[in-house]
Amino acid sequence: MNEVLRINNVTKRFGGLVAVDRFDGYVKQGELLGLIGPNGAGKTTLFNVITGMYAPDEGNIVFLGKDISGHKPHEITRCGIARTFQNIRLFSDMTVLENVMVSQHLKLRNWLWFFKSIVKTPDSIRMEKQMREEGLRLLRRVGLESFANEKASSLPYGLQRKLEIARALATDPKMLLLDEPAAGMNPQETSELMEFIKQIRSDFHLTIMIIEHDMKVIMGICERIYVMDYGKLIAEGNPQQIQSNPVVIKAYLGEEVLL
Amino acid sequence: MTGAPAKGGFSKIGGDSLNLSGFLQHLVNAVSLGGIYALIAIGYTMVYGILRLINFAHGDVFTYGIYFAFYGVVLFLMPWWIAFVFSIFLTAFLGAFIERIAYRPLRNAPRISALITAIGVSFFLQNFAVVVFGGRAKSFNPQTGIYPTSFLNMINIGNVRIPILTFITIGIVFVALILLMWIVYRTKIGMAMRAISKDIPTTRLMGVNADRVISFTFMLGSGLAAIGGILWAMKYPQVYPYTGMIPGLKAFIAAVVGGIGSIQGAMVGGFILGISEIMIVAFVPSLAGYRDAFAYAILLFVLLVKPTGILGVEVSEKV
Amino acid sequence: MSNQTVLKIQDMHVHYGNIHALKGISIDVKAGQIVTLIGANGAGKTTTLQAITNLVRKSGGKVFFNDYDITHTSTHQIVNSGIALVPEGRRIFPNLTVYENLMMGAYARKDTESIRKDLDWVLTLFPRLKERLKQLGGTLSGGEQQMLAVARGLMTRPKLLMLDEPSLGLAPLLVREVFQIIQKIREEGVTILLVEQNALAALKIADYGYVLETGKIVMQDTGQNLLSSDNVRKAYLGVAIA
Amino acid sequence: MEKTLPNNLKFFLTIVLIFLIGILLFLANNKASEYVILILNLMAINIIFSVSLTLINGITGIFSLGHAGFIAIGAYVSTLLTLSVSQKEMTFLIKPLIYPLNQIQLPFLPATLIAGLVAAGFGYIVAAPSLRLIGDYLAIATLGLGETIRIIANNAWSITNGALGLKAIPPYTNIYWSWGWAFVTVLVISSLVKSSYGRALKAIREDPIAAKAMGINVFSHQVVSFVLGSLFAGVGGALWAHLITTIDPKSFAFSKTFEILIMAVLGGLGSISGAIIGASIYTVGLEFLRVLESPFKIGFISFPGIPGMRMVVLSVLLIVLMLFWQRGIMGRKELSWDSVYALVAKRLKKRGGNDE
Amino acid sequence: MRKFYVAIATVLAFVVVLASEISEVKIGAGWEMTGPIAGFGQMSWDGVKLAMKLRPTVRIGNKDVPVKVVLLDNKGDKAEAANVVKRLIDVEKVVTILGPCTSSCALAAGAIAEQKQVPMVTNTATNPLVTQNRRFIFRACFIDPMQGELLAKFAWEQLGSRNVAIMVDVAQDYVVGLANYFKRKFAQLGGKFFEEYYNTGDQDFTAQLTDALSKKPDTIFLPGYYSEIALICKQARELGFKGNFLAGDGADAPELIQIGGKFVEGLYYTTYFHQDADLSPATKPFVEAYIKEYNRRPDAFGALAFDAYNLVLDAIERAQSIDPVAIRDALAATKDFQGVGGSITYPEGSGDPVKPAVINTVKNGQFILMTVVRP
Repeated sequence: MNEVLRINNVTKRFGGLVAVDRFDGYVKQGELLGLIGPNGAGKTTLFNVITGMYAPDEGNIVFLGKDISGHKPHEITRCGIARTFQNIRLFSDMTVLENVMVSQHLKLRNWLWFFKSIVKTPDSIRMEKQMREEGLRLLRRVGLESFANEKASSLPYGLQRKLEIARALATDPKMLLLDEPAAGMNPQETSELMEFIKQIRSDFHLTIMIIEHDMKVIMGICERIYVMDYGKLIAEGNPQQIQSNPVVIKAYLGEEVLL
Repeated sequence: MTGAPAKGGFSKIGGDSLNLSGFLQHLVNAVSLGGIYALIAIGYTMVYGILRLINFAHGDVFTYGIYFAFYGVVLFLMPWWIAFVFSIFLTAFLGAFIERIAYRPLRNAPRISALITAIGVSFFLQNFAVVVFGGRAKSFNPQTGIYPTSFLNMINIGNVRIPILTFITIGIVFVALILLMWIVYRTKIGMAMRAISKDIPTTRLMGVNADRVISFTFMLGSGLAAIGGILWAMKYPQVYPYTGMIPGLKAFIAAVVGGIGSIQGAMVGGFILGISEIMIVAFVPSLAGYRDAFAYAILLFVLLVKPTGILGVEVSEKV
Repeated sequence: MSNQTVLKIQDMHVHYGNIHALKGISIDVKAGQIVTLIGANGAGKTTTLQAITNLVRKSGGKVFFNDYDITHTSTHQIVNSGIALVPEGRRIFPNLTVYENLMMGAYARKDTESIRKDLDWVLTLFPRLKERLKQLGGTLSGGEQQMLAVARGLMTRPKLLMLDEPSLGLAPLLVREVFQIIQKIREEGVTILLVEQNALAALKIADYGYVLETGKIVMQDTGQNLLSSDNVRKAYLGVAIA
Repeated sequence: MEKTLPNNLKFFLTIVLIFLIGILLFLANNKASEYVILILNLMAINIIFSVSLTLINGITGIFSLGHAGFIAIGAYVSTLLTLSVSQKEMTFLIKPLIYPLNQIQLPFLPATLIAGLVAAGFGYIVAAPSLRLIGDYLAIATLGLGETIRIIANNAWSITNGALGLKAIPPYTNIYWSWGWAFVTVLVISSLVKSSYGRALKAIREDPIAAKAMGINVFSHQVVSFVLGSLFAGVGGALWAHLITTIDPKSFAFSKTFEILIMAVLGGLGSISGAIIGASIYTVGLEFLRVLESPFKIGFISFPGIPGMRMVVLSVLLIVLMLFWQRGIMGRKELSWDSVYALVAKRLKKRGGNDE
Repeated sequence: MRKFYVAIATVLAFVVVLASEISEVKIGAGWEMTGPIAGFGQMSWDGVKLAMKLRPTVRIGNKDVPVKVVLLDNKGDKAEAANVVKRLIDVEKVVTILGPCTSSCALAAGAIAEQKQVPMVTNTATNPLVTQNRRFIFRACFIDPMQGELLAKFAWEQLGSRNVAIMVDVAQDYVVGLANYFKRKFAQLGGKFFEEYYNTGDQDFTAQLTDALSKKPDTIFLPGYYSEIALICKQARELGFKGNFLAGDGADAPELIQIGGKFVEGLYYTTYFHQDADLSPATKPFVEAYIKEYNRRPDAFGALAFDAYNLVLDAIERAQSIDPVAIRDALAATKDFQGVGGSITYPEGSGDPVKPAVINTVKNGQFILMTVVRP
């Protein structure tokens, strides 16, 4: 399997704090990669560096053979990396369908479309129609179709999480970064989510990287796991290896071992 | 046609006005003006610090401080110093009253609603003053018995003639600022104010009646505005319904330049604005017309270099 | 220690706009006990504590504290009547010194003598804070901030101390310390309502526990019984089983 | 169950509505008094102002307080282009007008277009640095920039005639120009809002960070919104100048921005139909409230006219509105044929229900 | 059937006759009642109110028709001033308009009145442009070229000024104009002068004054309005200026002394009116009536507004009509109208009367008459 993403020695500092400390890693095509570690270990910061929210202070990130470090977030999204957020960031005053359609906006790469959509030329009307249809098709696939015209903020919590994922899928990504997708879900919702993640990976031919505290999710669906602590990569391996890794137990899983 | 407005350009720099006595004259003036700006700016900054609200009505509260002092003497025949103290307290209550009526119900409302309300309150105070006090300027002058004429006596320091009033102004400004710092940094309620500015719910969890502390903050800010207003009116002896607009706007800019939310910042901003305003016009008089634009130029410059103002704290949004 | 109920929550509801966040929960906290409320993120644990202290509006139900109805009492009066909440994420005042943070806790108290005594007490409980009294709260490390938050809560001299996720984001070593201190505080006669994500640690020290799921209490029992319950083990102690 | 009307019916209804408005305006233009025509003109211009501000503030979520500055640019640019050469010589008493401008005289339409484009250009220059700031700081910076434009107008004697302003501006603005432009403004902006770009702008308003992550170039979209808003502000300024026929920098003080903000918020910030309603109510209401300033009677008690009372009542109304109706008349909803139909259907159904 | 037509015709004729009967004369007034120069508007309105009390009707035919004055506030704003005139004419249907008192507003308002062919009489707008090329605009005061020359001559001859600092409020047409007329004459006389600039509403002039004083002027000429004049005088004295202050009619408001206090002592200014000046036979009764009504001394704005009101009523009586154009013609033909501010005669094709000016000074907190200058 070939590499999709390569993280080369990435460092990100905030003032004196080193949030990500010389992180080296890779993601393989079609892989489901877990990223775990204590709060404040730098997992989300690493996501933010990959998606261009922050520029790395050192090192670089290569996605499909292209150095994307320092690129703007929207450029990186256009390259094919989509993400969700730890604290849900939906466009809450817009409808579910609109949320998904916003993600298709990146298809209009040319400012000519701007004038076309004001004048409402036939091809802009066609484009709009196509976006709506694709948005509905996507909602149907993730089971949110019946909520298409509801306001995003009126959805129940679990469905908001799902919509966030659907919205990220609408950008037509090659790789998906999920930041604590199971946070706040009850055990049943969580197991549904696990199925859902596996499902979309095969349906959309995705490579997925996931941050999660719920070990059931991580151990249940991830093929490979990175463990971070204090910004550093401290361990790597499959779920079995990680659970028996003494370094990880000390830094992260520690408490549970007492049982 | 002789003498066009934009004459001379910068050639004036180092002209007649630039000598030591002239400089001192301007400096004293600038410090007293800057001090008044600082007093008003503190009101903006404290309210912003706590409620994240730009209290556009603050400049008008300042105007009412002058009116209260004026009517205290003229209508209620109080001795001037009683009238002034009376005005400071009355203005303080006006500030708290505005908060209670117009801002408290909107504490959880969209920010823009609160801002529009503040603008509405400002409009109301101005127009209410037009109706009740009349649109004509009232004189705030020792001749009409508002305060002792002896304040206007001159002190000669070398070649420089400075009215006693200017020293009184500077003195009162500093006393007020020190008193404020004492309240904010050395008293219990000051501690609660600082706590509230960071986190209202947690402050409530400390058993603090946050509404009362917020009211007190408005009172403090409005009281300082009244002091600033009275000093302003003694300097420029008149009051009309729009008196507070320009100084209010300048003080607001001062608060932002200094870093809105920071009391020291408001002081720094006030003095920077007052001093630069007087000095630039003094040494490059041909730019007098752009006087108000300096304030904005300083504002934009500071915001672009340090988006949260000189002493402002960086608030980075968490992703 | 009597077994009298200190805090009684009856059928409490909370709505956030259209979202029904708490769907009628009832909790009893008995004097001198450690009662814990566990559940997943977003289940409504924090909302429960905020609703008790009236930081969020209840849309139904009643709350009694020592038989007084505090359903509609304002936050600061609730605190002054003897309930302290140490909020999630510490929420210390970063612009105040450690000493001032502690004194904020004693804000509504007038008796300087007993305040001083309590200060001595919490400083012996958290000796690390003693060295940092003059430092600004914002400069403390995460663990120290958590200590400060608990200490500050104690300075209100509570009869009931409510802790919201005190172990969140702390290194395992510190987590253990925090839980030891919680037990120590209980020994001083303070009743404790503990909200925790770390269900394991919480249940171990708790006399009684409630399990909250999407705004509803789904299970309640003594700490020991919950700890050995299969359902709880499966849902909340996942890793240990895997 | 939501009922929607077929698209071609909606299109037909829109055409009919526009036609009806056209006839009404035609009648007003020929029959109504000049005063009524003035109010109608002001209404159209205020609609242009409030809709363009709604695009910037309400749809995109850029809290701009600099609208008056762009209106000023539009007013000055168009006036300098339409004033006759001899009138310019008479007006510029203190310093003569600089070279190319003092030789130019253009018809109204090109002058208006150029005014809009220049305002848009300034909008572009202003947007780039300001948009680096967020929230209140952006508001403050735009307020400062708007005021700076006014102060420059106050001092650039050889371009703007300084504080004396420009007089004897040809009164070109009439019902057709003002309503025509209002129509264009509403059409362009609502067409934009309904497109994918409009969704992107709203997404930016809701959450700029998420919008970035969805592949939207937040900065360039904000700039475009700001520039388009400035363009129409400039056009509106041109219309206003040729309606009032005398402008000076004081006319564009920041109370002008507030006035427009009030219209937009009154109607519901974020709603274009709201902006139209807000502007209409404000314009007519302000004139209507003049009643308060002339002597009037309630029952047996007669009140003397109090100058200034109008503004007191207006400000109280504004505060009360904000306290009890924070989202304005329309909120973020739009008035559409569907919503009108739904309303009518509900009424009919209700009546039908009663009959049974 | 014929009877029916006759009846209808009779009724119609009756209605027409009734309609042509004038039941009320409506005069509009647009003044600066609020805003930064509200003082002027309010003083003017006091003058009109007194005039209405003394002369509530106008005689048309054999009937005394009541006069109604509709006052609207223009807030001292140019756009509002134009708006107010439109409303007065279109909605209130007034036949003539009084006001505004500042040149800036009068220019904007006059443009509308001229276009609508309704006469407008301003009491105190002195800028020549106000009436230039306009048939329907009249004024009750002199114009700035005359005032400027008078001031220049007064400065040169009476005050012995040779180096004058002129403080120009660049936001006011009136001020810029008056300064220019002064400069023209003063230069002719051989005097030296220089200018400093400020804006209406400024409160701190120390910078401009420091610069001005460094050039050692013997007189400071203040063609602006009273608020700023008072502040400038105060700040100039505080900076050690010992020379003369000279001002135009913009200084003529009691606020000048109230605000300026001892600092405006000795200021000279030209204006239209002083109660002690024997300007016309109408002056004395007016002063007495005014003091009785308001318990204070009359001012120039009120006096000339009083004149404007009476001018219009006279014109209506002479025209015996309330048709605006007829009133305009009658106004234009005014000859030797005995106003309280002196006699008014409009020269052929001009709305600018030839009339006397007074020079006043401030002494012991009072406006004291220095001299009356007749044309």
